[in-house]
Amino acid sequence: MQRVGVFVCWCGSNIAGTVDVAAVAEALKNEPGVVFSTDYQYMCSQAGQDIIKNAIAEHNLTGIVVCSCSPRMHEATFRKTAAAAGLNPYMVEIANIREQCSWVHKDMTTGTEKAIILGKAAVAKVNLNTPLTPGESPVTKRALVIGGGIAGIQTALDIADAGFPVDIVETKPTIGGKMAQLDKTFPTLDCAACILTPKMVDVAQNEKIRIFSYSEVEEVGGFVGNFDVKIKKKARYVKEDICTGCGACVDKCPMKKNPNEFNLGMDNRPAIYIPFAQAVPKVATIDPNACNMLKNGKCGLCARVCAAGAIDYTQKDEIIEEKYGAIVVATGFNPISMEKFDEFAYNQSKDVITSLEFERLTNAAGPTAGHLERPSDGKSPKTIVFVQCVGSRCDACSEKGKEYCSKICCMYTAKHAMLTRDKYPDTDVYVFYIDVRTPGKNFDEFYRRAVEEFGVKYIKGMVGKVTPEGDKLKVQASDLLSNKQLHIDADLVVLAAAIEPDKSARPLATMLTASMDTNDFFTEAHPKLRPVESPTAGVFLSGACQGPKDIPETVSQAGAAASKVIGLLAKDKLTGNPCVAHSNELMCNGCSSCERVCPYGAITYEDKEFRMPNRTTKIRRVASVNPAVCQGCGACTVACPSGAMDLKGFANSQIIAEVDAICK
Amino acid sequence: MQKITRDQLVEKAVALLSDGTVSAVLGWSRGEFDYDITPAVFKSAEEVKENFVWNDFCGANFSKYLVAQTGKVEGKILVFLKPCDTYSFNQLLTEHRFDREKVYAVGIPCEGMADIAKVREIVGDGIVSIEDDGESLKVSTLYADAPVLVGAKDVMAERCVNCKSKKHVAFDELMGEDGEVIESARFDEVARLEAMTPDERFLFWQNELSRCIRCNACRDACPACTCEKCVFDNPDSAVENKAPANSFEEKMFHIIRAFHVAGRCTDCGECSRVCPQNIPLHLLNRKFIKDINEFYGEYQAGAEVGSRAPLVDYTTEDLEPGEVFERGDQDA
Amino acid sequence: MRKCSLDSINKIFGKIAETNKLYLPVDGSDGVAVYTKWEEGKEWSNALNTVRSPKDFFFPQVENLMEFKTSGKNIELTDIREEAEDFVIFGVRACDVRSFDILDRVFLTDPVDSFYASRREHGVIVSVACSKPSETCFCQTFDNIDATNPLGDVTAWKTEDSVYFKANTEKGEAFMKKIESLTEECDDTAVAAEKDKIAAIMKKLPLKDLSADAFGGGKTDTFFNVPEWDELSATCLGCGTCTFVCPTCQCYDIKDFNTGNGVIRYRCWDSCMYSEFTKMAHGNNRLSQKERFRQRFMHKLVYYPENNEGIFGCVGCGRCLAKCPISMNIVKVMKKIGGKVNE
Amino acid sequence: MNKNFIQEEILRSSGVNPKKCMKCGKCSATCPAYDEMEYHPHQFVSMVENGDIEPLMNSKSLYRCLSCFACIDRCPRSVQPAKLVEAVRLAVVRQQGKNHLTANDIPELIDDETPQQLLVSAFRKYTK
Amino acid sequence: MQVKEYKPLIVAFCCNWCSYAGADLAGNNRLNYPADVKIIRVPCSCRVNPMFILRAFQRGADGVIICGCHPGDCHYTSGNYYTRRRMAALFSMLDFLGIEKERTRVEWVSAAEGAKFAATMNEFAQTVASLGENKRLEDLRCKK
Repeated sequence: MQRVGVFVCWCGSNIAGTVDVAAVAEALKNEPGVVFSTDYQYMCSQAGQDIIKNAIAEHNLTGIVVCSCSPRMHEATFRKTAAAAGLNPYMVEIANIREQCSWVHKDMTTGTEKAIILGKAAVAKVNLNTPLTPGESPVTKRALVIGGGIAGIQTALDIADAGFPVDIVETKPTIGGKMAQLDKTFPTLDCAACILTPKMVDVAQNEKIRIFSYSEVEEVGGFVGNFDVKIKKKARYVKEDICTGCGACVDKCPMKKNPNEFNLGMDNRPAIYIPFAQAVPKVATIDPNACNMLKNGKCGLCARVCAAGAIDYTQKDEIIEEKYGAIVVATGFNPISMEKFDEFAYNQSKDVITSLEFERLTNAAGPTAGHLERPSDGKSPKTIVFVQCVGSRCDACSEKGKEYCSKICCMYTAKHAMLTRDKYPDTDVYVFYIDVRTPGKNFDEFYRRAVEEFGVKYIKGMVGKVTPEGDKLKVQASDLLSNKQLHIDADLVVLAAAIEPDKSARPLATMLTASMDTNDFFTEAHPKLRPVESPTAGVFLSGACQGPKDIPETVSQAGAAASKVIGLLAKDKLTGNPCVAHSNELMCNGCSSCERVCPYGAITYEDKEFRMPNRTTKIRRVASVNPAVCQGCGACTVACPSGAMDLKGFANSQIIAEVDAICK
Repeated sequence: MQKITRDQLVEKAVALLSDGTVSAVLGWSRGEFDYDITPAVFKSAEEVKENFVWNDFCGANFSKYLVAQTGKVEGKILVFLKPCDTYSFNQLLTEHRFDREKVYAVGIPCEGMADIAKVREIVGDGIVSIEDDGESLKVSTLYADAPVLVGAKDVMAERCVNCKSKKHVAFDELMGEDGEVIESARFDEVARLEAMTPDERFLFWQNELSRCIRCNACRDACPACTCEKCVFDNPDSAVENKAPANSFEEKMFHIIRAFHVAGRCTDCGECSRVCPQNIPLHLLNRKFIKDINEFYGEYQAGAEVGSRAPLVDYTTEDLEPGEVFERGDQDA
Repeated sequence: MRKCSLDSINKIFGKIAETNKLYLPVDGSDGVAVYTKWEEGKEWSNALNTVRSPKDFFFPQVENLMEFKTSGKNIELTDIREEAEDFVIFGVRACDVRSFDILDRVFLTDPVDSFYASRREHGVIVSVACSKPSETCFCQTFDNIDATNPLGDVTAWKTEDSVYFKANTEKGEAFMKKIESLTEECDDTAVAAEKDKIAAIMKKLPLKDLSADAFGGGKTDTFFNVPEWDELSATCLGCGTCTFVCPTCQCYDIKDFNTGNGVIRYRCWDSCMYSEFTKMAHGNNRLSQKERFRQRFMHKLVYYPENNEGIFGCVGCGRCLAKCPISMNIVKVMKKIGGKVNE
Repeated sequence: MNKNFIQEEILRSSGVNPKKCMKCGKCSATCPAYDEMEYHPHQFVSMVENGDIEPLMNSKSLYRCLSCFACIDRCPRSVQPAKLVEAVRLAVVRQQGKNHLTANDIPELIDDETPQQLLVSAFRKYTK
Repeated sequence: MQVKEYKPLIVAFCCNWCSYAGADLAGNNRLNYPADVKIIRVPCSCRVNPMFILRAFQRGADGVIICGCHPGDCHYTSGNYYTRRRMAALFSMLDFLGIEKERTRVEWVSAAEGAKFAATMNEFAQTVASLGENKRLEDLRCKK
């Protein structure tokens, strides 16, 4: 029989407000096995934990039940507390009387009744708990970073700095990501290229870092410390190690009219191309959909002009298999499609553009060499309307936009408006805003400068519709503060499009078995306390794949993710989750049902000799579980007809005890 | 009713025993009457010659015995398998329940077995002898002056009337001709129950299952129930009991048992044959088979060795548990 | 001796049912006779016997013994015994009547099983002679079972058109009193004729020559280690059918059921064929199916007579012959190891 | 009639939750009848939310809304201002006790300023 | 005498990764659902053995709901696919025995779907309440 201690947490008034905690503690005193029961304001506080530790020593407890918040919140905390007091951490059970009780029920009687039942269920379970010891597995000391934007670059550099090898996988021909497309960065207005490209060079030159550009992750197997990853290196038809990036092929290529992705299709590039001057690796890539040689076997001009002989039309996709100890996801973001926003006439007029397009239009390396020209006729716009929150902050059921605030638009719009007024003072610049959100160091000052020093006209209100008429864009908008409807003849309309996670994130999440929210942003293991870890062990998050972020935030998160990876790779061995399946060999039939449902291949069979009646023996085939590979889902336990397979920590008997306690 | 004769089988068994191919024979042994046949392990040609029997009451499926007997017998064991038995044989091999190398399987044709209860219904009690003249059974009783002739088809067991296959899916040697898989009407009764209202179905099963005495004959005869330790015998399983204490336990036993063999049951019908209380237990298994066929595509357990049972398999497009009933509603 | 016409038998049932619960074999939906509580519309089955024996009424498969509740260190016991009501079991065959004698020797000797005793006290057994015994019948093998003249509180004979009654005990007399107005006094000519008719059939039964003489008390060593047990038990499935349909099997297990609001202590039939039978702290004492199989037959044929003045623990009802999934049964065992058939 | 009661009735009959409004003004920006209206669509939303309903009911511009539903289509928060306008109109009608209309009643109600749309929707509503 | 209002007892098995987190989120957002819904945490919906479901009914539950990650989102990649097959088969069998099909349900609730969790529980509780007490899979011994 266990000696169980029960600790009921008030969580201030979070629990105590709707649950009579003293009554819960009192009621649970009479449960079988319970020898001690108490309540306290904050069990998770040091003082609360001390109460638990003292009770364990004083009452010689063999198991504890904490009635508190969700186990997803503080189970780990209380397990540590128990361990510190010499109790096996798996002798702790949590009754979730906050999220699943006090917070959802308003009435004290109801809340208290339910809390008592949940407490009884936890006591019933802990009575059947057994001490568990985690198994150990080795760690492959190499990290994989998926995505080569600023997030991936920074993470890789930081990990490499600590001495661990890192591979970066980037789908584009070059690393650099969105930041490489930007002109200036807020709030300091330094040139994006000037601060990013040196980092890209660092990556290229770092001996610990390998870049797999133009590559994708194909398959992920294994588990924390021991991931097996297949990376597909797409054929670029140029030998990466030989190409010098001289650009002769790019100049000579006759197939020049292909939309230039780097400039968002606002100009063209040849079939063989280097995305931009500072690309890393600075290697040409042939677009197989545009190259006449690859499509029709005619041309071959680039091969002829290549002094290094780097062109290889026969190149094939290559699969690279590598083992990693940790994986960092840095797949970044994209602006959402403006297709559905008919009211802004994005599809009707070339002069309605997104902010990222505006960024390229003002970039010295962009399609207009940095001159602000209207895409339609190349004229200088005299009146520019910026529209904020296009597709951000929409209703949850909106088909057009996203529910969240995209976070970076307020600041880049202020930047665009300010820079326009700075370079072209005779331009009228209107910014329609709902709220201006500037929580960041020097952010609000930046926005105020745009208004006060640069004379940007900020109007509280929204654009209702944009109608192209002649060479003008008729903008109809509301000015809420003066309670007027405005009609502006604009030359250029710039839409601050919401941002969304890259489309590659969802399939990747499936491969990684990492969870995502409904917007396809990766979920953190804990929104506050573990913001750079995914709930899947060994998978870390860096940058906008986790949520909208600006550059400083991305870089700091990248560093944080790197430090978590370093912490993991620095270990020689990992202790696993001890809540794994195990087979009772005496009952096992060896029927293979469990093996067939195991997603991890954790179950193998062996022939074992068993003693039978009357000093005879029999050899039978029985299952055995590899605890390092088993993740503890329990699929096998139900597949097993004899009940030989059970799950530690969630045993049949434990769950049944909970059912019984709840259904009393 | 049977096309192959006892003498042919005895000859085969004696030959295989004599040339050392096998050291034991799993066969049917003569009883007190013509119908009470006991499965037996024959160790010598003499025993076979004396006691081996083959007639219309040799229904027992020997596959399950191989699990225990292959471990006990030195050398190979000869087993005679009717077509339906071969499915169980394969299913047990799929589940690695016996060593194929230790078995010499002889497939024998089967024209369907008789059900003594059906015979009794026609001729009454006091059966002293039954002779098979091919088309009909000649039954003598204590109370009739002359033997009564009953048509073989009229007394055929339900599972044989709805025979799913005359084809042997496993054997080392085949005696007689092999048959074909049959399009049987075996799901008709399930469909009839499905068409009832839930209340009617509840009453139907309440009436049937209330007769259960938990003798475990269904489980112990079932070739899919070969667990080293059945959950219903395991005091730690929380469902163990030696008697159905009430109607809940009656239902639970049969639901769990059917669920445990779902996707593995070959529909051999042993459960219903052995039930002393005549509960149509095979209907529960057939319900699972019918559902699985409809939800996930046709699947016959034991048709081949190594196939993946539907409940340990999946596709990403499977129907949702809730859709099971939408489908049913459309049917109705 | 009194009689009534077969047509008016339902009136007699109605009369008894006024004051007592009356159980008798009635054909079920599947055509098989089951002891059923009589009510208007239920007809007495013509079947020879039921699958489940009338033992169930005195020793039910599941029986709650008591309830208890614990709170902290306190335990609170509740006696949940229901005082048995008076009831009548009608239509019991000679073999099954004998089974009560066998059960009585177990349950009514010290310490008396008060649950069983109470039911025995309240139950009236009306036996009926077997006009049409089956080929599986072998009650003649055992002394003092007379299918022509069964025991019980009242004996009945059913002929083509009438039912005859004779009281054997005080309870029987009371029963006769109750139905007096519906029956008429008669002599025993018809009954004697019926007895002769049955006796003639009994002589034709295929198992008429089966003898139990080789068995009995003191024969443990003779039979315990005979090699035939291996062969006989080789294909035993280990199910409990034989024990559960047997009118004399009396083993039970006592179990606790935690309802969540207390514990119900109940007993339920157990079977010596089960692997968990009489499992003890050290494990099971009969590990192989052969041992379990042997136990059952040794108990019926040797152990029981040894402790009960030579009375065998089998009544020859033939239920196990009919119901064993592999048709292995006590007759086959007796013939195999008992040596010769009685000449 | 009690102010809160009217507010509740309007919210219930329109099914609109004005609390969802983030006060961006896109409804007013998109409204073709904006200049005709005394109270603009975004004001409708905020005034109903504040229980400030009498001025709306008394406003002549109540019938200037064309029920074109542009505001409903464009609102990023799915607030549906036009449904509120419709609900306020209904509240006015209710207060006047006029809850039934036959086709014969219509001609005399028509004046040049009444939008067609209103007539159609009124007819649909009061002839059930 | 006042008649005690009938409140169905509902056992909800929630997978640790999605649905349990969804339930937590419902709590975070203070979304109400009946207190008669009691949650049991399991690592994955595929941990739910049919025996647990029957056990709950035996012990007095009126409805049992199993919540897991959406198909394709299982933390263990395929656990919920097995759940889907097992429960489809089991529920169909319960229905075959005449047990009200509305008493059992499988619902996919992600960690982000706190609102769906609460709505599902409200709706399920209502459905089960409208069926009344579980009579067809009850164990009278447990109903005192």
